[in-house]
Amino acid sequence: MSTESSIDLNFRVGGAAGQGVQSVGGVLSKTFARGGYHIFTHQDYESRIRGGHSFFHLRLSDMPVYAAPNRVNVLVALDDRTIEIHEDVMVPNSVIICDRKLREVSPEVERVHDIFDVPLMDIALETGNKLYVNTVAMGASLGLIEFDFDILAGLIAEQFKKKGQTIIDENVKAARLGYEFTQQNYKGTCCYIIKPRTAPKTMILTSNEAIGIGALFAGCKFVSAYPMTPSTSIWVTMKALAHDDFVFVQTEDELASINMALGAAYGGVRAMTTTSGGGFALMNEGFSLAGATETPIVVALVSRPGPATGLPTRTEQSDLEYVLHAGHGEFPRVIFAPSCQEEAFRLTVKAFNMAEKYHVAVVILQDQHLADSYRTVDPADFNIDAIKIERGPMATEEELKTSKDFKSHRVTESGVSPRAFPGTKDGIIATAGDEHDEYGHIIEDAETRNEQMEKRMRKLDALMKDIEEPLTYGQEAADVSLIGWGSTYGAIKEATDLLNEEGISTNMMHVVEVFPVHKVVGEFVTKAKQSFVVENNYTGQYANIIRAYTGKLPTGGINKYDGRPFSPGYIVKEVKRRMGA
Amino acid sequence: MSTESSIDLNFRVGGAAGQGVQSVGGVLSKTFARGGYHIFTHQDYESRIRGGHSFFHLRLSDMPVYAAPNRVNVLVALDDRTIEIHEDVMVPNSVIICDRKLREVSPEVERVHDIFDVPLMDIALETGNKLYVNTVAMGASLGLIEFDFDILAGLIAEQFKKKGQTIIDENVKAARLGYEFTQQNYKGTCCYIIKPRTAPKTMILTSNEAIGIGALFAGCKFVSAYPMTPSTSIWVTMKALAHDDFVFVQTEDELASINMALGAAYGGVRAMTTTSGGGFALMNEGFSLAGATETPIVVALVSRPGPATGLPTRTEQSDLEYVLHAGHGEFPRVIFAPSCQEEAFRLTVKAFNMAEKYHVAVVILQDQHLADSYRTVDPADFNIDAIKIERGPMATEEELKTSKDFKSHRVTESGVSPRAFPGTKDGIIATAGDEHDEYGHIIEDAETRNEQMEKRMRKLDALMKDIEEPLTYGQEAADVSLIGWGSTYGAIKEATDLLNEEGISTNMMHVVEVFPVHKVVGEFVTKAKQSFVVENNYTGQYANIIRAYTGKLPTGGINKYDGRPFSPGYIVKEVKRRMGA
Amino acid sequence: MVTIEDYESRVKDIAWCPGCGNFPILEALKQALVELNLEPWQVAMVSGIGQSSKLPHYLRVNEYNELHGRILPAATGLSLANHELVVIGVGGDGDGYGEGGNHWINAIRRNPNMTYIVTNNQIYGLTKGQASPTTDYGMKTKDEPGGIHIPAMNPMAVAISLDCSFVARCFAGDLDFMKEILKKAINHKGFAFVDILQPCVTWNKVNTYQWYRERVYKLGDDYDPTDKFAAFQKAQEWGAQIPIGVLYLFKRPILKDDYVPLQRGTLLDLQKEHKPSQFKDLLKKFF
Amino acid sequence: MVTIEDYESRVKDIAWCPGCGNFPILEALKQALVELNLEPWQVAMVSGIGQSSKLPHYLRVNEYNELHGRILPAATGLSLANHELVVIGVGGDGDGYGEGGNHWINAIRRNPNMTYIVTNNQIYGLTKGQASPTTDYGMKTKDEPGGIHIPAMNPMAVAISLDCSFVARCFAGDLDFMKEILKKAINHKGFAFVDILQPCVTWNKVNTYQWYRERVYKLGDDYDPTDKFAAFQKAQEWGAQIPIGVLYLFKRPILKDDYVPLQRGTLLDLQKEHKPSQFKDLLKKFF
Ligand SMILES: Cc1ncc(C[n+]2csc(CCOP(=O)(O)OP(=O)(O)O)c2C)c(N)n1
Ligand SMILES: Cc1ncc(C[n+]2csc(CCOP(=O)(O)OP(=O)(O)O)c2C)c(N)n1
Ligand code: SF4
Ligand code: SF4
Ligand SMILES: [Mg+2]
Ligand SMILES: [Mg+2]
Repeated sequence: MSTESSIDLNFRVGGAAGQGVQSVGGVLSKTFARGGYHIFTHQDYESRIRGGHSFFHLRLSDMPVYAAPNRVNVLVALDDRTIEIHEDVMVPNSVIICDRKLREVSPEVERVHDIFDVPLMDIALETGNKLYVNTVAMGASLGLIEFDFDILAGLIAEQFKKKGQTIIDENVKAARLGYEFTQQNYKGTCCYIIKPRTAPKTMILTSNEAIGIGALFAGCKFVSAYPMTPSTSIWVTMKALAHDDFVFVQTEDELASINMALGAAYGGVRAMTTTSGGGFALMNEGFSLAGATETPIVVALVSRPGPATGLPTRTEQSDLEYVLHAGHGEFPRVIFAPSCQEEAFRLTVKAFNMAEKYHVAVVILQDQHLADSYRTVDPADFNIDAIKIERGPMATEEELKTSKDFKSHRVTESGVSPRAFPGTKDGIIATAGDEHDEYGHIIEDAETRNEQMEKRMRKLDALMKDIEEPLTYGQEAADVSLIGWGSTYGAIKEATDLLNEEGISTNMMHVVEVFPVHKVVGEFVTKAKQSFVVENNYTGQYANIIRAYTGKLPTGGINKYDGRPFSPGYIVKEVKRRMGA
Repeated sequence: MSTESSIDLNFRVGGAAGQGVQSVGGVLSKTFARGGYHIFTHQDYESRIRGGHSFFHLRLSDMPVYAAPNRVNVLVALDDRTIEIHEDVMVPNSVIICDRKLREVSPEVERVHDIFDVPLMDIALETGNKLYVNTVAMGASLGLIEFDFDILAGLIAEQFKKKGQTIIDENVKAARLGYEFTQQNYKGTCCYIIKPRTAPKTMILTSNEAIGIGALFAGCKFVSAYPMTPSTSIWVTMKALAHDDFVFVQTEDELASINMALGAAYGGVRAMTTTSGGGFALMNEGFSLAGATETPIVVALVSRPGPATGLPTRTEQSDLEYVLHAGHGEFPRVIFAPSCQEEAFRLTVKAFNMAEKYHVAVVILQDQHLADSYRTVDPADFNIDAIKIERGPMATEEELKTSKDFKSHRVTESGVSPRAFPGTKDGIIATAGDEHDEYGHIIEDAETRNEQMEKRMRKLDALMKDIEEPLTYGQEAADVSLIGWGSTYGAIKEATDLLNEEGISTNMMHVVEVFPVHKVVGEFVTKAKQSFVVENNYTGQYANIIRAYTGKLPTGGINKYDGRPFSPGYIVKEVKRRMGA
Repeated sequence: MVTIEDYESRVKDIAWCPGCGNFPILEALKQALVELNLEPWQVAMVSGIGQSSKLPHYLRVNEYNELHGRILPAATGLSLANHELVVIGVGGDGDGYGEGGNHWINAIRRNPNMTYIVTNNQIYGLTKGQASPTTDYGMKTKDEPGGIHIPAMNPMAVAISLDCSFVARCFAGDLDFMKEILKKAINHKGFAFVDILQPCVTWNKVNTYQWYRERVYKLGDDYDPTDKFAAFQKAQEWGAQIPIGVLYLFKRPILKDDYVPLQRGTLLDLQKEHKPSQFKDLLKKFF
Repeated sequence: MVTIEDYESRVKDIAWCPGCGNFPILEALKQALVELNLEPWQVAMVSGIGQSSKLPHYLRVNEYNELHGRILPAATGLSLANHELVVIGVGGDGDGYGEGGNHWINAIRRNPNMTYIVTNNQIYGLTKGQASPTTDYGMKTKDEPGGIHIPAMNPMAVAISLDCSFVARCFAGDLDFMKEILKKAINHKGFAFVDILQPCVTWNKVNTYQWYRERVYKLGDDYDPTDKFAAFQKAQEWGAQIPIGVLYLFKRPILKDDYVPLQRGTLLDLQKEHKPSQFKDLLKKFF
């Protein structure tokens, strides 16, 4: 975000898996959101249930924020490694909260940093349970900025509702003692007094949650999936919210996931499967079948770094070209890559409509970074009333009755054949993964093959008109043009602002409706003096796509493939390096 | 082939599946080959065991031939549909052989074509068995050009050796009666007298057979595969030739195929799997694992038209971009696409060497057209003595003994780590599909990730120097430049000759070592006045690759996706259309 | 009244070899559907890839022709999307016990309401005669002239060990019996698994019509298919004697009944009634 | 003499929860290998993805850490490439009976010479507590608070129905017994399948150490594991009484023995001796 904002505070909570890093971060986030502030969070965790090191980064601002910088004002150290790992991103006037009875602090750290010793454990034990350590930490953190304690108290009450009043009371007390301890004892320079403000109410959610909600509103009635980090929370969200309003099957493997969804979609219901790269690899054959049988389906692919199992809990944008070419043979598909929660919601709803209007597979390609990031959003951007359910052209009952058998694959100008569902009186609806005639029966001749192939591929032209222009931002004529897609939006936008502030005139184009490629993409590259494609991958996949599909050549790429997301600062630095600045 | 050749005869045998179309065509091919001629064949068949219509096209020439034109001099009709289906490609002075007692011939056909009635069935029954119909047809076909009958007799004797002398004698007699019947009764204009000539001996084989042989010579000791047309004949060939010299496992599915091969390769043996597009889709996750664990493996992917089951016995080049991007995450790979039998052999041997030198997966991408085509080849092109087995850098015993554990993924300049096999005394060889350190143990940190990622990707540069220049052919400065890859070589080469003869100056570039992309590819496009990429697919996949990887823009594409291969004439026509000629 | 003509397919060119055991299976299925008085539009078949997987093209029903080995996931999805459909899966032994093995054992466990017919010719027919998981030990195939050296799988025993709710075997050479078993299977509530011994006249020269005919015998009225151990023992018979009939019946919950929404109607109905506004309240949880 | 120190891994940070049932399994395996006097370099482990699939990283052996569910194909390939290796596969119940189910039933059929350990915690541990194929009917999980509505698979019964050559069950809470069973499994010629009841202290609050401890009992000396029907019956016990020990033993051909080339030495040896010229004659067939 730009420096115009007056408040830009970054909290980071570090600890071992199982220590409650996520719960401290999550509750603080919600507290700030209810207090009228904007937040953006980033979660970094390992592929294990206990131990190791994970952290929760929480950015707090009075302006909407879309990315996490790599700097920290308040570090909460729940384990021994937190300080050592994060001390080099502490900014001036920052503070490290830790319980010195639990953690040793080296003299060097002591010399450089403001260590604020909070007796987390003592307070926890005093209030009744050593497990309350986290609650004390929440209170202590909040006390540092003198935020309204009642909001936190209210949240704690909600959270422990099922556990009874005693537990609630003890937790509130633990938090309060932490809060008061800070107020009374903190003497350092990291003091911001941030009062709750009356701002329009915001929702706070992750992008995976946004996809889950989007799917429910879009009328997705069937999800078949196999657990795979970082995709699982999509259906976990859906089940938690609407267990009795759709059917979920946890399958034996991902081959089953996609084919079960295809069976359901053929049956006439909106179906989705969710997975990550490795699971998608197993779905490829079924993905190709969706193409051949023209079965509408949505695949939510939440990426992590590959190859193979790679870094299973981390982030990467390395499955884009894979999705574009996945499945043997050639058939149209649509790829959306959300840039933020609102877009994840919008694109998910649109995905179901596109799938059914054009009888294609639509992939929502997201990556762990965004999937797990909480952000505050304006509820107006989840405009339920505006949602249209578009199921595409349907055959009339009359047609079904008068035609002996139904032409599921009728050759039409748009390539889209009117649809009917099996079980409709008098309708015989057939399709096959073998090349088929209009009735869905297997053929061998070249003419019918060409007809069906061309019909299918024509849909790409037809659906092109539903593809929205990419977003452009910044000055018309700039020295540097940044191009991005998907989850990098926030970091690139903030980098664009920072570069402009530093006198390097910069603009950007960001693509979320990634494939088919909108013509504005090529035009933007043509107009740009120097264009850099910013991607969380090694090979520059979107740059490849630009060259292949527009014939235009971006100047270069800014790539990162260490499993961690871009920070705005990283992009700024890389642009400057390329500019020789 | 060019018109310089004095002999260019095209036979076509048509019939239902199970009628022996392939055996008639095959025996005739071998007869001509032994008689000193060059042949090229194309097989067209349906996905069924009995019935339907299939045909075997046999081109006979005194010059090497690499493609089948869509014209016929001698049509042998074994079923009712043959004439109706093929009559429009009969050239002047051609003949249709059929038994009028078995097939009705319409008056229109009669009016236009030279129908030569051969009492195939009567002769068969006379010699002892109605099954001999095919043998009679072989004889009759041969009689038409007065070819040396003894060669055919010899072949029959070889073929029926196991069945005993009576069967041999009866078959030879049936063939002879067919031969003599033609000589005595044929009065039409389709008479070429072709005498066997003493030419250097040639081998005759399909490209799938060439891959199978190549794998055996390369020392492939382990094949795990699942049957899938048109790939199955690779391992069927290997088993028939060397059953006791390697291990073959028919797996339960393709997931098992690739992972079993990976296990064997990790164990230190050269391993391969074979499949077609749909099976490869199922192998994608394992393919990615090969990338992560740097396990050398060869995948022979014999394509057929997709999507899904598509046209399972036909041809298409539609899996190229899929193979290029297959598997989640990013990792290097090599793609070879043979242009002919000799290249299939050479590239297969090279594939095993490349896989082991660079610890990558190498895909031999071939399509049904070439896979099933018999052609005569010069045995000198299968130069066994020249084959080098290159297994890449190996760890010394000393290293294993002195280091406690082995660095399977040691970071080196080339990216290739010296290799060791499990079971070597004192060696502990570990690897993981999770991101790992040099020892193959799971890591989570960014630095090691970057090191290993960069190490793996560096191998692409290292192996680039082993990639051979594409073949270029024709005049330096031409008006038209044709670009092709893989199985289309013969058709494009012949089209190039024909275009030049017709006064359209044409040259061509043909790529078999397809990925990584050789720098000559971009240079060729730059130099070309007008370049057309000729591909058996819809979307122009190699053209996409050229744009993405060289930034150069070919003028256009000549594409075909009806499941049938290019004929030279088709390419000529399409080029002329684009030239406004 | 439904007649056999109602089931007449528009596809006239049947791609099976003359004499193939799939013909009587097709016939038996048609007759079973007619006798159950089911309209073609009420029936939806899901098939895989292989010779028998072409079967649904040869009768007039709704059809989703899947990939090789993926019949059961799609059929399960379909049966949940519209549980009023009569869902029948059909595919080969290679398709079901080879490529699709994992779906088979897991579909049995889930118990969707459908019939699953495996046309077990003990061979890979369409791909020209390779061994399948049920190929008898020692059988010589084209590419294993020395004989297959891996013992055959026993699908009956495996299905019983998984507590499959309906396990039956028929023989393609006995049309009437097949028809009766198929009727029972279709009427069964839950996953009805029917393995049909199907002669492949082209590739399997051992397990011929005659071979089977000499061996199969019908389970008598005294046979109790609800006795698991008896069924398991019966399932071991393969050789001189091969039992046909319903080997095992086991009462267990049906998949659809586990789902609250499906108690209100079909999922397709629910889909048709869907209004985004119905979920409006759910956003509250994110404030 | 091999000692336990020889098996000390360079990996010190073990990513399991304190108290996880995987710790005693790791310990038992190490002890078994030491007692069998096997050198670390003679042993090769193949694991999948899941908590227990990290196990090979925590002892010092050769290791191929596969994808989720693909242990058995790779282990089979490895055991054929070098049949002198002691090949041990290890993975979770989700890995083996879920994602890898098809490989499991087919590996049993092939009978490669290896040990396959399933650490059966009746849950998906690493992905945070979803139901696995062995999750007990009715168990409440995080995302199914109403309880799992699909009956659990019975891996013992299935393996017996497939004539698995060695079928055993142990309990992670009984280290010595586990060690003894593992030694038998490793010594067994053929596919030795060992399902280990492994408490997951984080996600499975039903099948705890205590739950198992109250129920498991050792098969006595009078138990005859070669009696298939008795074994099948024994395999049904799950509830008040859970038998542990070797449930079933069946003599059947070992995969490797089917291969002519492997009678001459390991495939790796053959590989090392390979000379292209040895195949020269084979070109003759193409003239
Ligand atoms: C993924 C995949 N692998 C392989 C094939 C090739 N294939 C088609 S049918 C078939 C086996 C047929 O055997 P079976 O299922 O027993 O059916 P049958 O032809 O004997 O009726 C195979 C392997 C395929 N279509 N898809
Ligand atoms: C193809 C694929 N699908 C899903 C996953 C995600 N995943 C990792 S471990 C696991 C399940 C773990 O359960 P289990 O095998 O029982 O092992 P446990 O952790 O309980 O020991 C899953 C689903 C994956 N890695 N790969
Ligand atoms: S090959 Fe066998 S199964 Fe296939 S159609 Fe012919 S007889 Fe039937
Ligand atoms: S989650 Fe369960 S299985 Fe995984 S390490 Fe923890 S206790 Fe063990
Ligand atoms: Mg079969
Ligand atoms: Mg588990």
